[in-house]
Parts: sequence; structure tokens; C-alpha cells
Amino acid sequence: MKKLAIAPALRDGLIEEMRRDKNVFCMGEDISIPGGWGGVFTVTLGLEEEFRDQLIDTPIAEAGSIGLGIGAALAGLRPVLDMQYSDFLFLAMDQIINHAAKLRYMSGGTLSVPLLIRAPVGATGRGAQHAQNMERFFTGVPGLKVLCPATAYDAKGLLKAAIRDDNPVVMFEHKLLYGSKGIGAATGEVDASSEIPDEDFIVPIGKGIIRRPGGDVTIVATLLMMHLALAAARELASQGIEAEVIDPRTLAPFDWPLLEQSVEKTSRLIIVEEGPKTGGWGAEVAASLGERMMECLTAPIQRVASPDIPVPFAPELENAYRPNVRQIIQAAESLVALG
Amino acid sequence: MKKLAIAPALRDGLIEEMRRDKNVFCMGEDISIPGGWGGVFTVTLGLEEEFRDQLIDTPIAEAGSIGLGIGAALAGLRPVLDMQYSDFLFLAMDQIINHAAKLRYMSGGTLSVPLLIRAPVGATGRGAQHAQNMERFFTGVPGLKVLCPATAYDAKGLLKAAIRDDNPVVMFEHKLLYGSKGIGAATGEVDASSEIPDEDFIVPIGKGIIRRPGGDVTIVATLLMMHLALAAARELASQGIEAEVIDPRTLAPFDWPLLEQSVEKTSRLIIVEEGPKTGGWGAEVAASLGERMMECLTAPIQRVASPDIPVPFAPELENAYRPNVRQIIQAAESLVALG
Amino acid sequence: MPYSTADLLEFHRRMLLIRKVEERLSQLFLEGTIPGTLHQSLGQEAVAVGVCSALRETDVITSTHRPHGHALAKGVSLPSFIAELLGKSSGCCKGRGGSMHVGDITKGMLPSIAIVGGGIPIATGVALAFKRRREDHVAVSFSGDGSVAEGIFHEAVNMGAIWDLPVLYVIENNRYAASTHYSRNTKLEQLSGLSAAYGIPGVTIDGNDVLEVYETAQTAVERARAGQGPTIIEAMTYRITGHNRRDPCNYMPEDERDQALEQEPVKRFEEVLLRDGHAEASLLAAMQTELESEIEAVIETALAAPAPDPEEAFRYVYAEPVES
Amino acid sequence: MPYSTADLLEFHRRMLLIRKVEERLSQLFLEGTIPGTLHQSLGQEAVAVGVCSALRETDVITSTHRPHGHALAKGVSLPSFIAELLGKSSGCCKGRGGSMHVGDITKGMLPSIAIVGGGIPIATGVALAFKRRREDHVAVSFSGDGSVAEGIFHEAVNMGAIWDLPVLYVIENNRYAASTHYSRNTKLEQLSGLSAAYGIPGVTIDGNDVLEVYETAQTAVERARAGQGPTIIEAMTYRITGHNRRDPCNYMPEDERDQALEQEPVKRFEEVLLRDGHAEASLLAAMQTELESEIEAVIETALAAPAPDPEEAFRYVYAEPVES
Ligand SMILES: Cc1ncc(C[n+]2csc(CCOP(=O)(O)OP(=O)(O)O)c2C)c(N)n1
Ligand SMILES: Cc1ncc(C[n+]2csc(CCOP(=O)(O)OP(=O)(O)O)c2C)c(N)n1
Ligand SMILES: [Mg+2]
Ligand SMILES: [Mg+2]
Repeated sequence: MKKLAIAPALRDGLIEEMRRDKNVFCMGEDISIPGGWGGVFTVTLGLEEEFRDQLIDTPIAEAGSIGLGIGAALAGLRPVLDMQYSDFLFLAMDQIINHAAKLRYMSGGTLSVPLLIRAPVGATGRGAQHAQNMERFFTGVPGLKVLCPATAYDAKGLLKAAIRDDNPVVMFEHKLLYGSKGIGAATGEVDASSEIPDEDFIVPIGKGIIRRPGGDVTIVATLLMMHLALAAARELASQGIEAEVIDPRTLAPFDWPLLEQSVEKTSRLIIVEEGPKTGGWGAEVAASLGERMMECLTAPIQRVASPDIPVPFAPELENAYRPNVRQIIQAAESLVALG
Repeated sequence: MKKLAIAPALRDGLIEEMRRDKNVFCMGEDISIPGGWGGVFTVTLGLEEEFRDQLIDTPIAEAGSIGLGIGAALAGLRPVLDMQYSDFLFLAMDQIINHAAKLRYMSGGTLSVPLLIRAPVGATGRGAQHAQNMERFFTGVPGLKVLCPATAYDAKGLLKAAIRDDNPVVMFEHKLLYGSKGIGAATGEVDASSEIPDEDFIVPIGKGIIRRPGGDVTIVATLLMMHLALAAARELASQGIEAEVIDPRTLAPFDWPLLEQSVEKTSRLIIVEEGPKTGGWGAEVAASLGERMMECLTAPIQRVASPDIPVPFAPELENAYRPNVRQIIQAAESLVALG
Repeated sequence: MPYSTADLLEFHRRMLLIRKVEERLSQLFLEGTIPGTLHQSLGQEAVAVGVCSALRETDVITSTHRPHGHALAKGVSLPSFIAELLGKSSGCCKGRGGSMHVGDITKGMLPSIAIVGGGIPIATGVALAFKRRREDHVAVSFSGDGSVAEGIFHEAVNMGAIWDLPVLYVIENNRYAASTHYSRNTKLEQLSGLSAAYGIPGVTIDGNDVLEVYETAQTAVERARAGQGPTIIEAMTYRITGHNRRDPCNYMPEDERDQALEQEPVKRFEEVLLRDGHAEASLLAAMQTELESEIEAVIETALAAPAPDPEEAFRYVYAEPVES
Repeated sequence: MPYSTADLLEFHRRMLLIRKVEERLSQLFLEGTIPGTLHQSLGQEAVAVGVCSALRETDVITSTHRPHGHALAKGVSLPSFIAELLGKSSGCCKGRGGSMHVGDITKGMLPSIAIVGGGIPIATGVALAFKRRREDHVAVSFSGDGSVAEGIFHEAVNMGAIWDLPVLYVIENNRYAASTHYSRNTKLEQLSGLSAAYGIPGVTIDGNDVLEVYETAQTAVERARAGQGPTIIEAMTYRITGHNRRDPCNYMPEDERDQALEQEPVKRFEEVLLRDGHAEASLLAAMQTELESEIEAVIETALAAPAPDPEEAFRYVYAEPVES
């Protein structure tokens, strides 16, 4: 056991998987330049020596790189693509959605695309084009899996599971949770580090976790928001409201049974999401739970999310963009007040 | 007044706007090649003579073309981009979402991007890459407007409104509704033609319409699904169930008051959407209505949508993909049965 | 290069197979038997056959919305190919793909890709895998003259070039992208000139001469297998049919079309075979009859095959989880 | 070209302004006064100043994540520029943009674009508008050596070329894209060689020589204004600072860095001015002092300016509806 932040935990995961299976390799911009940074967030730092043969520094060509990744995956390799910032995924949507996600289906099940794309999300003072939460654009795309680890344990475990999975997977990592001192470093007050077992382990894709049990209200959240939800739950407890915090860990597939059990118990649901409220992944959770569990709900499902605006630069505006603990507490109080 | 199908109604709209304002121009692949087709669905057919100067045939370069459109719009022109098939929008997501949608905000309101993108949607026997409904990917993107005309009147009126709008707009048109004999022609059994006034008119962006009044259940649907909803409503009426069919006509902005009034009356809501159910625009409608109107609902909000699969080729499979009248009727019956 | 008569007849047979299949498909489409759309490669058979004849089964190709010739030339079985176009579960993609997505990886063809340019990076990625595994296979990306304007062409070819990947970029220049003549969209005389941007060889050849195509492909394939990287091959040809079955081709000047019909590869090669005494007319006629009856038999079987079960529409979206 | 002493001093003043502003910004960033990130253009001032000096206010530029030099050279006012970096509502983008998105259309600069390559088609589209309106303005796209691998570069430059648009593609080759040397990602000796793919002129110049940059830009601008289409200008330069303020540049060989510091444009031009007798050292020192105190005053004002009101975060998402 050792305590690690997310960036080094991911690094360990890559090391283990690249050792285990020579078909695994990493591709991305600036991931293994000698004297460089090991990617913007240091995840591949120091790997160049042992894995010179399993690291490919690419030109700035996101669509092409992912396209090459798809080809390599179809041919039996297991590429792990580093996206620097998830906002750049918009450049590669065609390759991901029209190709990676569909080729298995289009081939009548004869092919598979074991591709992992790692993409950092979150607003961190960089303005509108390096800040988005992109989960909504991939959740619900048939053929894709979408992961959102909030802790170092999950980051490593899901990374390893994704590398071994035969499907295309997009893993979103939150910049404020890395705990890295990389060139894109952005300090979050949140500690996402975990005790990491020495043995090989994976976190199964599609299994959520109860981060904190409670009987009064269910709060579902991922990534940075999961940590804010926990902070809110602690404050709520001091007011006598026991929130159950559910971290689905993966958005596709989604652990419906876990959430349903929780809501059966609490009969109240809050979804917390970074990113514009309209059309976020939280909409699907609310719609789907509403469809199936309306009769157990004592109050409407609430979504705490960002306003429907591009991510602004100035810290005062960005703070108005990023959902906060106060809002989660208020949502919980108002639900409980409804009876 | 004359009766027109959607393709000729759009053509008339383009003619009127290009005559009215020389800053309006069309760009796209194969839109004005002499001896060609006027775009895949004939919308710009025959315009080359009068508007030689306002039609630009582009290379196959969707991201670049939209990028050029953005630049031209920033510089004061009003480009109308033709996408051939909306599936190709994935190639241009970066230009649309990272640039067109945000530049006004990023510039502190000093710039605007009056750009219209026309993009045909719908499954029509062409397999997984020429068939998607892309509305979900643009609805909820701050800065964008999203239009979905189901009739020729709305198509022309919304087109004209969009061209005059100072924001980037994506207009989805359904291939099975065009009524064109274009090279991509796909026969729909549905007649979407309308009586079109001779005078100048627009359909305001953000205003929905009640296509059929009814007191028992509200059905909200756009494009082809709106016509299926009407067909379902007619059959339901014969069973004594009066469905109110709401066509929001635009998904962003969305006419919430119209829908809310309807649901207040009927207390039951069905959303019909072509495209995978998970994460569709219907999720937002269900989540949002559920959040605000739970107490008026006598039954859970139902979504009738496609299964979570890529669009399959074989007609038998495609029919299982495309939501149908039967499913809408069943959803309505089950809601009414719940009391 | 010295060819045996048998070799030459085999080139001809392969081209004729494509020609006859496509002519028949066109009828099936007009009858309404083939759903969706249909992009034929009539007139372009020499490119598919010339290139694929220089490949092994283990080499992998990607194709486009116009993949029939490539599929048949690469060895996708006729029954599974026809069944796919008819949307049958016996199709090479079990009816999920259709005309624009035929392929069979066991024959070295990925499901073909109907997003213009979309297959170019994928072929390059397959080549990357070959190189990483030190296998001497090559990948071939077929794409049209229209595809070179897409950004993905540029990204992929550049990566193929800088990493010396074993891949051929075959640009099938049939003069038109849909209704648009290629000269409208480039300042270059020939699209092979694009190779200058990537520091790799680029050649323009007569794509209607099956032997020239074959020989050019062979050279490029050898280069690729030897680790010397990619080649751009621009094969000049002509689509002697519509972009799809609904296209009257009014944008093609009549004299251009007439000239193209003169130059079309099947007839041309037939003339060479007769002229040089490799075959009698009767032998060629017999070959054609044989092919036609094979095709008829295949179509009959395919028509009788069951459509996919709608209950099965949900299969094949995800691969099964792998045990860890 | 004959330059007056006043002209030469003006080139110097413009470069020095950028240099001094950026040095000061770096301190403000390290103190934590500037939020977010900071990409400086130290060492690249001659490109910004040389090119923008060949432009009119009505000409329009697009820039990148590294836009400070371009903004100041194009005439974005120092107060609104500094205020933007500090996230103030008096900023040129009212605090919505930040360091990577500065711009002011009234000075002919779009909000700069931090998606590598993203501004290239936009500049081309601005040029399209100029051409359609028969205005003789030009558009200039600034982008780095890293941007040429993006597909959007290819799509946009090709359209600029085939339609003879009045646009300059200025590739600021500072040798590195983030930590990656440009030679890793191309087989070409010089990136100007890419112009061969588009049938337009391409030149490589010493981007640290402000006069060479200016003259090259002038020629290309004249071509563009005359309707003769775009030019690719590769300006060789060097980033004598980190990619951003956190970068120790360990990937840069020491001798390469030392040499680059020798060649850096501000010092070089200063030496020329002194050598050729255009200025005394004291005059240059006075110029610097003046700039420094101007900058200090501007920073002081900006620091005292109010931050944007969070209630106002929702403004500027949509343009108001236009009456029909
Ligand atoms: C990205 C993309 N844009 C547009 C289309 C629509 N489209 C299908 S085929 C075609 C023309 C392709 O021309 P070319 O590459 O020359 O191939 P050819 O049809 O001549 O074989 C177009 C524009 C598409 N399928 N994909
Ligand atoms: C599409 C995209 N990919 C990656 C990045 C991350 N990134 C920011 S700057 C940079 C390097 C750019 O290099 P270059 O174009 O040479 O410009 P320079 O930084 O040298 O000015 C990268 C990779 C980005 N901003 N956009
Ligand atoms: Mg072609
Ligand atoms: Mg650079």
C-alpha cells in the first residue's frame, strides 16, 4: 500500500499495463520528449527509458492520432491516447463517434476497437477553450464507454480495466484532482489521493460506489463535484441532514441499480455536474430515474450544474460558473424542506 | 399562397434572403455546380444563374468550410452552410462549439457570428454514417441555436429567421420530409408540404406550436417524429384518448411555456425522439419538466426514442431503430391507464 | 515485366467480375431489391484489381462509400458481399453495414468507411500496428480525389510519412467528387503533387491500365515492406456511371464522357488480350458467361436468405467484457 | 528599402514594448496576480512587429494561445490588454477571454484562438469576406510550427489558395511546439515547403530580423491586396522562455538556447541601431524607461479596476434578436 495522487497512480497503472502486455502503448503530444513534461499533467513522466518502444509522441493532430489509434486497435494493439485537454476532443469527434464507436457494430461484431482516450476536464482559469467538461458529448453514444474517476484508486483501477476492455473508452480526468505539478498544473484544494494496493487490481467498469451513506437525500456526482458533494454532505450532517453520496465512477455504462437502491431509501435525488445544466449527463439521470421511480420520489429531482454559458476567464466569473458546496447544500435543504 | 414541399420552400427562402441582403451567401459541397444537383437534396437547385455571386462550391472540408464561414460571419457576412448529411458535423464540432458558439462571449459581446448551418438528419437506409440525428450534440451548447422544422412553412420561416439572426444557428432538416427528388432522395410516406404565403414571413426562433389540441396526454416531437406523433394522435382519438401534439420547432431556445401549459392541462407527457434514447434532447425535456412540474404529473414522463445502437443498414433492423406510431400509441395508452 | 497468359487472364477475370457484379447490382437497385443507396465503381476496376493483385491476404485495405471493386478485388467472398448489399444476416457485416460498409477482416478488408477521408488515418494506424509488431504486411488506403481536401488526409499522411509506415495512399482520381471536378479544388495539376508536403514519393499513373497500376503498386508495396515508408499513388480513371444510381451526370461534358468510355479499363484490356493473342474472343465470352451465372446463383441464394432478426438489432454494439 | 531613423526607432519601440510588457507579466504571474496560464512570446517580437507594421488598422489578424506580441503589435490598447490578463471588466474582452483570448476587433484583431490551428480557417474566412465585398483589406493568420500538422491548416490554406483570397499564413517557427521540436513532425527541411501542396508562394525568413519580416510581409500583403492570393511565410525564430511560465525548457539543448539568445531580435536590432548610428545608447535607455513607466502606470490602473460582476457572467452569450 502507498498513498498516491491521481497523476502518479495513473502513471503506475500505465507502467503495469505496458509491462503486462506489449500491445499496450501510449500516444499523444509531448508525452515522452526527453527533458519534457510527460504530458501536460506529468502522467507519463519518466517512462521514456523503460518504455521507449511503447510511447509515441505525435504531432498536434488529434483527429489523425485517434484515427491511427483506431487502426492500431483494429489490428490488435491497445493504444492509450493522451488528449492534453478534453476540449480538443471536438477535433476528433468524427473518428471517435463515427468510427471507433461504430466499427464493431458495422462489422457485424467481427471487429473490436480496444482504444482508451484520456482527456482532462474542468475549469481552471484558462478561459473558454481549455475548460470544458465533455462527458455529455460521449455519454449515450452507443459503442462507447465513459469513465470519470474521482480518486487515485479509481483512476488507476479504471485505467487498467479500460486498457483491458475490448471497447473504445473515454476516460475523463479532472485537472484539479491530479495532484501533479505539471506544466498545466492548477491547484485544487481537494485531495484526491488514495491508498493504492501493491497488488494488481482493477475497478470494474459500470460499478458505482457509495462514498458516504445517508438516509435523507441522495447526491450523485463525479470527479471534482463528487468531492464537493462530500464536503456538502459533511456540512449537512451538522444540520442533521444525512446525505448519501453516490459516485457512479463510470457514466456509460451507468450503475443504475446502485442509484435506484439509494433513491428508494432516501426518496430524494440531487445530481451535481460541472458543465452547463442544459443537456448535461445529469439530464439523462434525472429523466431516467424520473421515468422509473417517480412514485418513490417525495420531491422533484434537482440538478446542480453550471449555468448555460461558455467558461469565462476571470476568477470571479469562473467561480460563478463552477458549481459549489453552498449550492449543493441549498438544494439538499430545499428538498428536505419539501417533506 | 402556394403549396410547397420542404426542399422548394427552403429554396424560396434562400432566394428571398439572398435577394434582400447581398451579405447572405451559401457555401457547401456540390451546391451550385452547373449540371449538378443543387446540393444532395436539391435545395439550391437552379439558383446558380441569378446568384452566381452568392453561391460557393467548397471542397470536401467540413471543418475548414465552417471555419471560413465563421470568419466571414465575424466580418459581417451571413453565410449559410450546407452539410450534405448532418453526420459530417462531427468533423466540424471544434469550429462550431469551440469557436462559433463562444466567440461572442469570449469577445465580451463585441463580436457576433451570424452563421447558419443546414444539416439533414434521419435514418434512410444508408447505414451508420449517413443516418444520425445530431440534435442532442448541439442542444445545450451555450451560444448556439438549434432548429428542427417539421413542415415546409416552418422550414422556410425558420430559415429566414435564422439568416437574419446574429447568432450561430444549426438547422436540422429531415431527409424523409424534404419531398425532393434529389440524388440522396429517400421516400418518406409523410407529406410535410405546406401552404406558403406569398408575403415575406418568418417563424420566430423559440416559439413552438400546438399541432393538435387535446386534453389527455401531451406528446412533444420534432421533424419526422412530429408527423408520427400526429398519426398516433389520430389513432388514439379513435380510442377516445385526446393527445395534444406539441412541436417545439426549435430545441434551443425551447418554448418551455407552451409545453408547460400543455402539461398543466394533460398532466401526462410523452417525448418522441429519433436517435438513441440515452442522452437525447428528450432527456433534458424530461429532466427539466420533472424538476418544475412534478406535482402536476399523474404519471412518469415517457420517452419514446431509438434504442442505444448505431443505425443499422438492413431495413428490418432500421425499422427497429426508428421509433414508430405503434410505440407512441402504446406509451400514451400506458400513461392514461396509470390514471 | 513478363506476365504469363494465365496471369493476364486472371487480371481480366477479376476486373470482369467487378464489372458484371456492379451491372447486376444496378438492376437490383432499380428494381428496389437493394435498399438505401448505391455507389458503383464502373470504369475504375483496374485500380482495385491492379492494387489488390499486388497485395497478400494479410495486407489490409480501407475503402470508401464506393467500395465494391475494392472488396471483390481483395477477396471478400461474393456471396457474403452480395448478401450484405441486400441486407441479409449472411452478409459480410451481418446486414449491419450495407453497400457503403462492406468488408471482411479475414480477407484483409476493414468495413469500408463512408465518411470521406475517414479511412485514411485508420489504414495508417493499421500500418503502425504492422510496424510495431515487425510484421511485413502493408496497409492500403483507397480514397477518391475528393478526399485530399479533408484535413484528415493531411494529418494521416504526415504521420505515415514521419514514421515511415508501411502504407499506400491510393488516390483514385476519377475526376469528380460527387458533381465537382477535382480541378476546382486544387491549384495542383496532379494530386500526386501533394506528396511534396510530406517528403514522400508521389506518382500519377494511368489508372485504367491494370498492369501499370499493378506494377506501380508492387513497387510501392516493396518500398513499404522494406520499411521505407508510404507512397501516394494517384490513379487517373473515370467514373463511367453516376455518383450514385440516381445521378444523370449532367455535369460531365459529353466529349469527356465519350473519351472516358473509350478508355475504360475492361474493354481496353480485353482488346490487349485479343490483340496480343493471349485469348480468343470465345474464351473471353465463356469467361463472362461463367461469371454471370456464378453471380446469378449467388444472388438467388442471397435473395432467399433470411433478413436479420429485429430482436438481434441490439447485438454487436459492445464487445463482451474481458476477464481481468 | 530605405528607412528613416524615425521608422527604425518605431520598429524598436514596438518590439521593446512587447518585451517589457511580457517581462512584467511574468512577474505578475509568478506573484499570483495573473490567474490561469501565461504563454509569452519573448524572443519572437520581430515577427509580430514586422508583420503588423505592414498592415493597416482595417486589416485583420488572428492569433493563438501565444498572442501578446500580436495584440500589442496590432494596436490593441495596452490598458485594455493588461486589464484582460488580469481578468478585469475593463479588459478588451471584458474579462471573459484572458491571456489566451485577447483581441479587439476595432484594432483589427479577433479574440485570439487557443485551439492550435483553429484561427487559420477563420482568418481565411475574414479574407473571403474582404474579397466578396471587394475591399482591399488583408487577413493574417499567425500560428506556430506546431499548427501545420493539424488538418484544419490544410483545409483552410487550400481554400485560401484555390480562391486567391487575400490572406497571409504566417508560421512562426520558434522550433518547438510545447516540448516537441518541429523536425520530429515533418519530413520537410522547412515548413514553407508545405506551400507546394497548395500552389502558392512559400518563403522561409529570418524571423528575428524585424526588417526582413516587414519586407516579406509587405510583398505578401501587396500580392494579397492585388488579388493574387495567399502566401505562406515561415519566420524562423526562437522562444527564449518556457512554453508557459511553469516550463523549465529542459528539452532545449543548451547550445541551441545560447545561440538563440545571441540571435534574439530586440538585442540584435538595438545593436544595429547603435552600430549604424541611428541612436545613442542613452536614447534607447530613455525609450525603455518611458515604456517601463507607461507599463507600470497601466498595471496600477488595471489592478485597481473592478473585477467583472458575477451577476454579469450570463451576458454576451447570445446576440439580441434582430427585428425582422
Ligand atoms: C466527410 C464527408 N463529406 C461529404 C460526404 C458526401 N460525399 C459522399 S461521396 C462524396 C464525393 C467523394 O468524392 P471522391 O472522394 O472523389 O470519391 P468518388 O465518389 O469519386 O469515388 C461526397 C461529397 C461524405 N460522405 N463524407
Ligand atoms: C488543438 C490543440 N491541441 C493541443 C493544444 C495544446 N497546446 C497548446 S500550445 C501547444 C503547442 C503549440 O505549438 P506551436 O504551434 O509551435 O506554437 P507555440 O507554442 O510555439 O507558439 C499545444 C500542443 C491546443 N491548444 N490545441
Ligand atoms: Mg472522385
Ligand atoms: Mg512553436
